[in-house]
Amino acid sequence: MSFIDTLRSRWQEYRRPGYYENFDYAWTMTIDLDSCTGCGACVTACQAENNIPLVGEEELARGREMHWIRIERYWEGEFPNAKLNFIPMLCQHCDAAPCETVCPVSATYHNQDGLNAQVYNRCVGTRSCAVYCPYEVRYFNYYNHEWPSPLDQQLNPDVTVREKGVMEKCTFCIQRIRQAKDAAKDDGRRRVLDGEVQPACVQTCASQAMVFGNRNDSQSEVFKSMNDPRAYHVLEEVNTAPSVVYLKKVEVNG
Amino acid sequence: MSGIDRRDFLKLAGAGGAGAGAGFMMRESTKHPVEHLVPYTSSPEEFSPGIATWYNTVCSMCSSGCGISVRTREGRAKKIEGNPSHPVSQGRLCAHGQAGLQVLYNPDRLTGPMARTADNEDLLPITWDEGISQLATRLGSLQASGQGDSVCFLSEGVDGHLAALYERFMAQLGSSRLVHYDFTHPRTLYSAIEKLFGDSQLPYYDIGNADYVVSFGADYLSTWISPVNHSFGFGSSRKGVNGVRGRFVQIEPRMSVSGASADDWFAANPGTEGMVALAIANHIVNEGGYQGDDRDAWVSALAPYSPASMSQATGLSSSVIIGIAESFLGSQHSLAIGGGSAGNNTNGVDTLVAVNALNYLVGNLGNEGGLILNPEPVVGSGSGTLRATYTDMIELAEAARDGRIQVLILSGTNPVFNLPDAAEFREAIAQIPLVVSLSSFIDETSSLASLVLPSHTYLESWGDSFPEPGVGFSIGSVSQPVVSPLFNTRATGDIIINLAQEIGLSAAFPWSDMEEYLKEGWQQIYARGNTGDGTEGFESFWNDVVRAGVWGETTRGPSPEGLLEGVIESIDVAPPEFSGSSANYPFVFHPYISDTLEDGGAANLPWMQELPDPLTSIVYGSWVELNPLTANELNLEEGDIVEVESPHGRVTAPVFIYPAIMPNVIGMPIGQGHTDYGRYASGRGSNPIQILSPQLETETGDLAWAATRVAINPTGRRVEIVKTGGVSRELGREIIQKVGADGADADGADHAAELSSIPVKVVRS
Amino acid sequence: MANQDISFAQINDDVVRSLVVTGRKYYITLAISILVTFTCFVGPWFYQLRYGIGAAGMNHPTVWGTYLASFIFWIGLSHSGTLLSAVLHLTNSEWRKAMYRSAEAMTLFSVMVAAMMVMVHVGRPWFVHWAVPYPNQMEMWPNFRSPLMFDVMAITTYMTGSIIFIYMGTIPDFAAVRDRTTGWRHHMYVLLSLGWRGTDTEWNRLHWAYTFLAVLIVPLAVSVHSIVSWDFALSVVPALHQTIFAPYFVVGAIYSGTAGIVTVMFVLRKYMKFEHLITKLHFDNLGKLLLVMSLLWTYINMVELFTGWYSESSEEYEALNFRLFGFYGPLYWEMILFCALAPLLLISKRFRTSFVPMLILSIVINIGMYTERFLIVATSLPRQYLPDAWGMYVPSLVEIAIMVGSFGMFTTLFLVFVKIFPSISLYEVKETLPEPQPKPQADSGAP
Amino acid sequence: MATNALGLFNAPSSALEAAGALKGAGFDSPTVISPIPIHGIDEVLGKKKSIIKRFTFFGALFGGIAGFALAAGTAVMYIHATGGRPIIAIPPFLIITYELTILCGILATVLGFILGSRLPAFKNRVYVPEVAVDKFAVTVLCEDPERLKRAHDILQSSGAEEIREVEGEQ
Repeated sequence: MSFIDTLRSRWQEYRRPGYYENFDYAWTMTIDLDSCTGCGACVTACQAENNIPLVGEEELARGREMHWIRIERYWEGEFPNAKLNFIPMLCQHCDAAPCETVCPVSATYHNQDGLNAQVYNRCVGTRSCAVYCPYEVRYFNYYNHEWPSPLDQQLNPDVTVREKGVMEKCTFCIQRIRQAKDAAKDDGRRRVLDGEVQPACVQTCASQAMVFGNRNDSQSEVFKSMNDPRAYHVLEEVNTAPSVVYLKKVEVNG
Repeated sequence: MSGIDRRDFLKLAGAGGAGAGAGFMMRESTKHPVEHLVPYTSSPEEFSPGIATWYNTVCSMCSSGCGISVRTREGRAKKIEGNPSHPVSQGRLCAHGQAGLQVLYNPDRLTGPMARTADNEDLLPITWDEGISQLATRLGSLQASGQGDSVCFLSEGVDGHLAALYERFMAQLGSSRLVHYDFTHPRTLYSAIEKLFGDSQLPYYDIGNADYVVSFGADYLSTWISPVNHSFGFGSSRKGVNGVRGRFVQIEPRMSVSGASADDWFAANPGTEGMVALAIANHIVNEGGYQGDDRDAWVSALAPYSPASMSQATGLSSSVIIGIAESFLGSQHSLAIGGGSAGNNTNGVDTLVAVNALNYLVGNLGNEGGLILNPEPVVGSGSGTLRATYTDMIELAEAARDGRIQVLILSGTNPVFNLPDAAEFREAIAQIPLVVSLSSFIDETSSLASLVLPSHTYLESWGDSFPEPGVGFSIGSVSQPVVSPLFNTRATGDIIINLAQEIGLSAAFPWSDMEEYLKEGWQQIYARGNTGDGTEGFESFWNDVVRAGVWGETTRGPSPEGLLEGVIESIDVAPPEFSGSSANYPFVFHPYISDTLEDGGAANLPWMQELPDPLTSIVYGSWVELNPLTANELNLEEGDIVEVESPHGRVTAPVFIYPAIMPNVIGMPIGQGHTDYGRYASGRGSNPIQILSPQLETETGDLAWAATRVAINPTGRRVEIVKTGGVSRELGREIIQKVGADGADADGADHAAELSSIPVKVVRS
Repeated sequence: MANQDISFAQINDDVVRSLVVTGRKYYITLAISILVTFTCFVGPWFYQLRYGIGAAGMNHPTVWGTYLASFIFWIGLSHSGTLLSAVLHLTNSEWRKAMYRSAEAMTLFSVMVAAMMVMVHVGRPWFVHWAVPYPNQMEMWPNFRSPLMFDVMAITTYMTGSIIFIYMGTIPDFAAVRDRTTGWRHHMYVLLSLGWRGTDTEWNRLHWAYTFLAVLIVPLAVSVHSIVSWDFALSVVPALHQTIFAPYFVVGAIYSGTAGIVTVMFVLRKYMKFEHLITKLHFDNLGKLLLVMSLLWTYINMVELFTGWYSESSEEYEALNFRLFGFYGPLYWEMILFCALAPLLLISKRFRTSFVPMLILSIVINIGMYTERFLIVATSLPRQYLPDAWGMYVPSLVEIAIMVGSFGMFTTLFLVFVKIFPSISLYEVKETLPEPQPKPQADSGAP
Repeated sequence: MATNALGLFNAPSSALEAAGALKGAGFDSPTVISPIPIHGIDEVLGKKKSIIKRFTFFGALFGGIAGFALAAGTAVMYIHATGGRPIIAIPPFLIITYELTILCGILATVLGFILGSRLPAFKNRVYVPEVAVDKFAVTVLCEDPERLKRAHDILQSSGAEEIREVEGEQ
């Protein structure tokens, strides 16, 4: 191949939108709003797994919540016909993530698993990704948080403890994905099996509202789940192509 | 900017100028707290660094007995997850179970035995030998002098071999005062089941296979009996286990987590849930839905409860009642459950009898998706009968006041917090000469102790659990220590065995420790024969059980033949009685178990304090829930501090406008208002239990904690409620999208195709 | 245009006096501004560095706050100086010549303060150099797809361009001052003047270079504030995601910058005794410019409101509703009063040519413009897509102090500037005077 | 070192006249030093070719290419996908290109100015401080006393207020 041809093919490759597509994995989560009870187990499971700091009452009063996954609640109607709907909101790992483009130092980017990765080390704390995120699922470390001894002994050694001035967010428990991949490699398998890896929230969800897996594998449970006719994306109009798919709530009348 | 040492100073002075100053400041700003990496010089054998070890054990955060797997790294517990092979939790866990790590690593844990040197002095550290001998001497002398009955052992509800050990210990001392007290214990449900079926255990409600569940006040997804198992069932049912998407109906005065997840939520007047159940039963029986032999008895017993006549008292229209009845009858696996506030009114037992009788009427006793009775307990007589009622506690308090109690041993339970002020329990305990606490934390009750012998947390000790209600067949699990003890504490079982031996009861307590005792106990289970395949000998069986975390038999419990004699005739739900006149106290007080803090036992766990309440998103505090209409009438807004006044006291808390509570009901979560119990719990919010009237459930004598009337007095002060949520209305943004069951959404668009994933069956009257 | 009857020598005298003769008032002012800088800016900033950005009032939905508002404000203020100077240079406006030097200085220092605001704003300022594209052993580069990177590039360019622009225009003046000073000042001006003599070649080169610079700087300045607006407009936040933001910001920038020039002109005129150089004409012209800018600004503001309201989308509607009638509603109406209504006074020529009212109006406009920047941040971010994540933002004491301190820093820089740079362009003012005519031969005998 | 004749004038028109006369008399490069730029000097001394515009143009051109190369090159060297955009995303890179075009244009202009006006001056050049105030000087290099005399005369006749002989380079 001549130099020009090489250049042209390279150019075409680099001009292709969605560069990360067609890799082995595209991790996806579906959340069935019909099954979610809003109990909050996922919130605490995430906090335990990912070393999410305790921010304390004063900080919460100032609106500095730190849960990577949170339950949003929306009321409908008034008493006696009031209805409450829950929706767990976590990083959507958008394929067209507004947060990724805005980071000047590339602290957040799309990795080859289709994850929206956050590199804590690289973050300078402009917080623009949090502004650009329409789902508001990015959380900032306003302080160096402390774990009063011996609470610090619980900290997960597989996950970094973030310092002040760093943005953080849901990683789909990338440390677990990593371990599963290593295990697969040790076993001589090319890919992680379906169901072999689950983020802490999915793992703990008692009502089985969440399914996690690789959507590039058409046999996976998540692939079936995301192709459910009830599937939709939150804030579809923003066109972020999220990797978190919600299944519509079923409303039974009569 | 602390700690400018000489070198820093010299550096600063030497370099001079603002530049160096700024550099110094910069370095100060970026520096991390000093950390020390202490390597193991000789690492324990069980683990290799960097590789996680998983231990299966039992969760003790509530009484449902979920099996858990604890991930440990380098000898530290890192994460708790459900044990997938355990039938109760099925690999899942609730927020509470997750937070068990913070019991283990709580900074407010007691680190060693302590005693008060003189009256009202501070607790000072002692050695275990001193502590044990001090207590043993006392107990020994009481036992020797035949005053064993003046020793009281007040414990949280435990089951399995630990409960048996307690019983043995107290029996040896010659005391009958072994009291298990739990605020959340579903005492009235036990009575109702006993009344209906003569079974002294909780039945298993098979929600997972049910396709129509009516819950009367039971917050089964969050706080009632076995939330993880129920949630698992809920999810399975919603996904259409039997080809039909499960439908859930909730009847309660204030929307709970389960109410929010239900398809239909109906607000019935507080205490009238039983009447609703009977009205449903009336419709089922009278409209030919029930054809049993005893139909005539039912017709006559239910005659006063026609849906039309009940709609006035219950606040539900007869069409709603009939609709529920039709659906209940028309569904293949319909299930009625009851509890929570419905079971804690003055008519609690009657209400639950009425509710559970519905299951009988549609013939789903012992069936899939129905009410399943549990087999005989494997160890002991089941925990239900041991638990103290409010009346028992009052009797205990009286005995203490009369000086009939010399020694009180506390373990885990916190009655000073969980009993109303009207019980005057704190004052009663103060009369007891020696109060010993075996708790891991200084809570309100333990703070009265003069001798503190702190026990291990459940993640450091041996034990076992035979979960109730379980899953309809015999299961048991062994809980093992997953980490070596953090502090100078001892397992409760070890303390008891040690004490007994010190007293001189070695003959009755021949074991060296709890583990040995447990193994001996499990010999009997091994002897039952259901040891599975491939186990050879007890040791192998034991190791398998410990490794798997669970043992089980597939034998079902007895299929109920029918109801006990005379039950049908006695079916009757009296109107609830509330303390206080409706003129002075216009509102019914509806305290409820907090979704995050349980009955207050989880208030010392920072994760639980920071977990937003599912329904209100409030963290770190108490609040009073008012219907928007009521708030409007009283001219109150969110954050206005009000005083809730009952005939027996008053508490203050800020107002939260809650859209789904009846206008004449005032809701308030239980859990906050600790005065002790560590840095995360103490001095936060207020405790609604304080102001409850000592209104009793008529049959069991337990506290009817939903039977108090209150008045609301504005104080004029306000605070900003600390919550994580903003505006909880969608404002037309279609964040949570829905699809109608009839294939049409609000716009009338056809969505029939979307329903193909979940078959929905709609029963219409 | 300066008074016509002053001589060239007088101008030199005036300017050299302004550099060399320093009164007590100056030192007091300088001391105060340095004190303000240290107590309000440096101190709180170090406190924030030590304990984290948490010292500011920002929170979960509102992760940007006063710092960013200050940043836009200072960038905006920087706009009129160099931009205006360049435009007026290209259009050969004579009245520019007495004021452009200080206007450009204002640009320069505003950009510097703005850059400081970025340092204050980010969570880990000690790593801010990662936004600079330099080869490193990690083989990492910044993300040029980021609007913030556009900012880095644009502001660096603008700062470089402004420094060069002001410096190049001052070289002849440095030379003039060089000849009149002694001691360290002389040495400094020798270096700064680069050996300028004023030969025909030098003048010719300067003229062309200066003109080309002006040509380059006009689009640069427009791009800078467009890019700053894209920090917001390229997001998907309702009420920020506006196509009109770039012209809106540019107009707002010129508007507040012009007002800033009026303020600076007044101060220079009064305290540097430049009454004969800075005259009513300047105020009149600046007033006209202000009026035009105010009308443009009001128009764009109304367009923004109208499109938001007309869109009938809940997102836009709620954000605007919050801006107009929410917690910060009063500030919005204050802004309308200060920036849209008050400047209508400028219709009157009498108003435009009275110094003190113009000073007051210019300050009022800049207060209004600061409010505008604050509102853009503080009322949009708390009202985004998910109502359950809505929040509230109130600046903390540290933020307010740093905002005040930034003014101290600007003043300090400016005070230092007027003692180093001839704050009036000597040669260009001379150019505006009637050309000296040859004296009659009889008088030329005397040496 | 060469000697220069330098005449001081108080009006630009006189200085221009003198410069014209000197040029007419065969002096190849009379220099006018003035406190302000003098209009019409090109007509007298001949139009000077400005090299600056080339600097500006090529600087800007270089900047444009370098800007795109920087953005695209670093993106290719350090590949990470963001926001579903291609690795080489044209619209944002055009902004970088634009900014660097201007930056390099400015820097090149400065370079052009420095080179074109022979600054900074390291050698001793002809200069009298009065020209920074209000005098206009015309100076010319005179290799020998005869030419010096001639220059002197021309300056005198053009109405110089003062004539000096100055050492230094032009």
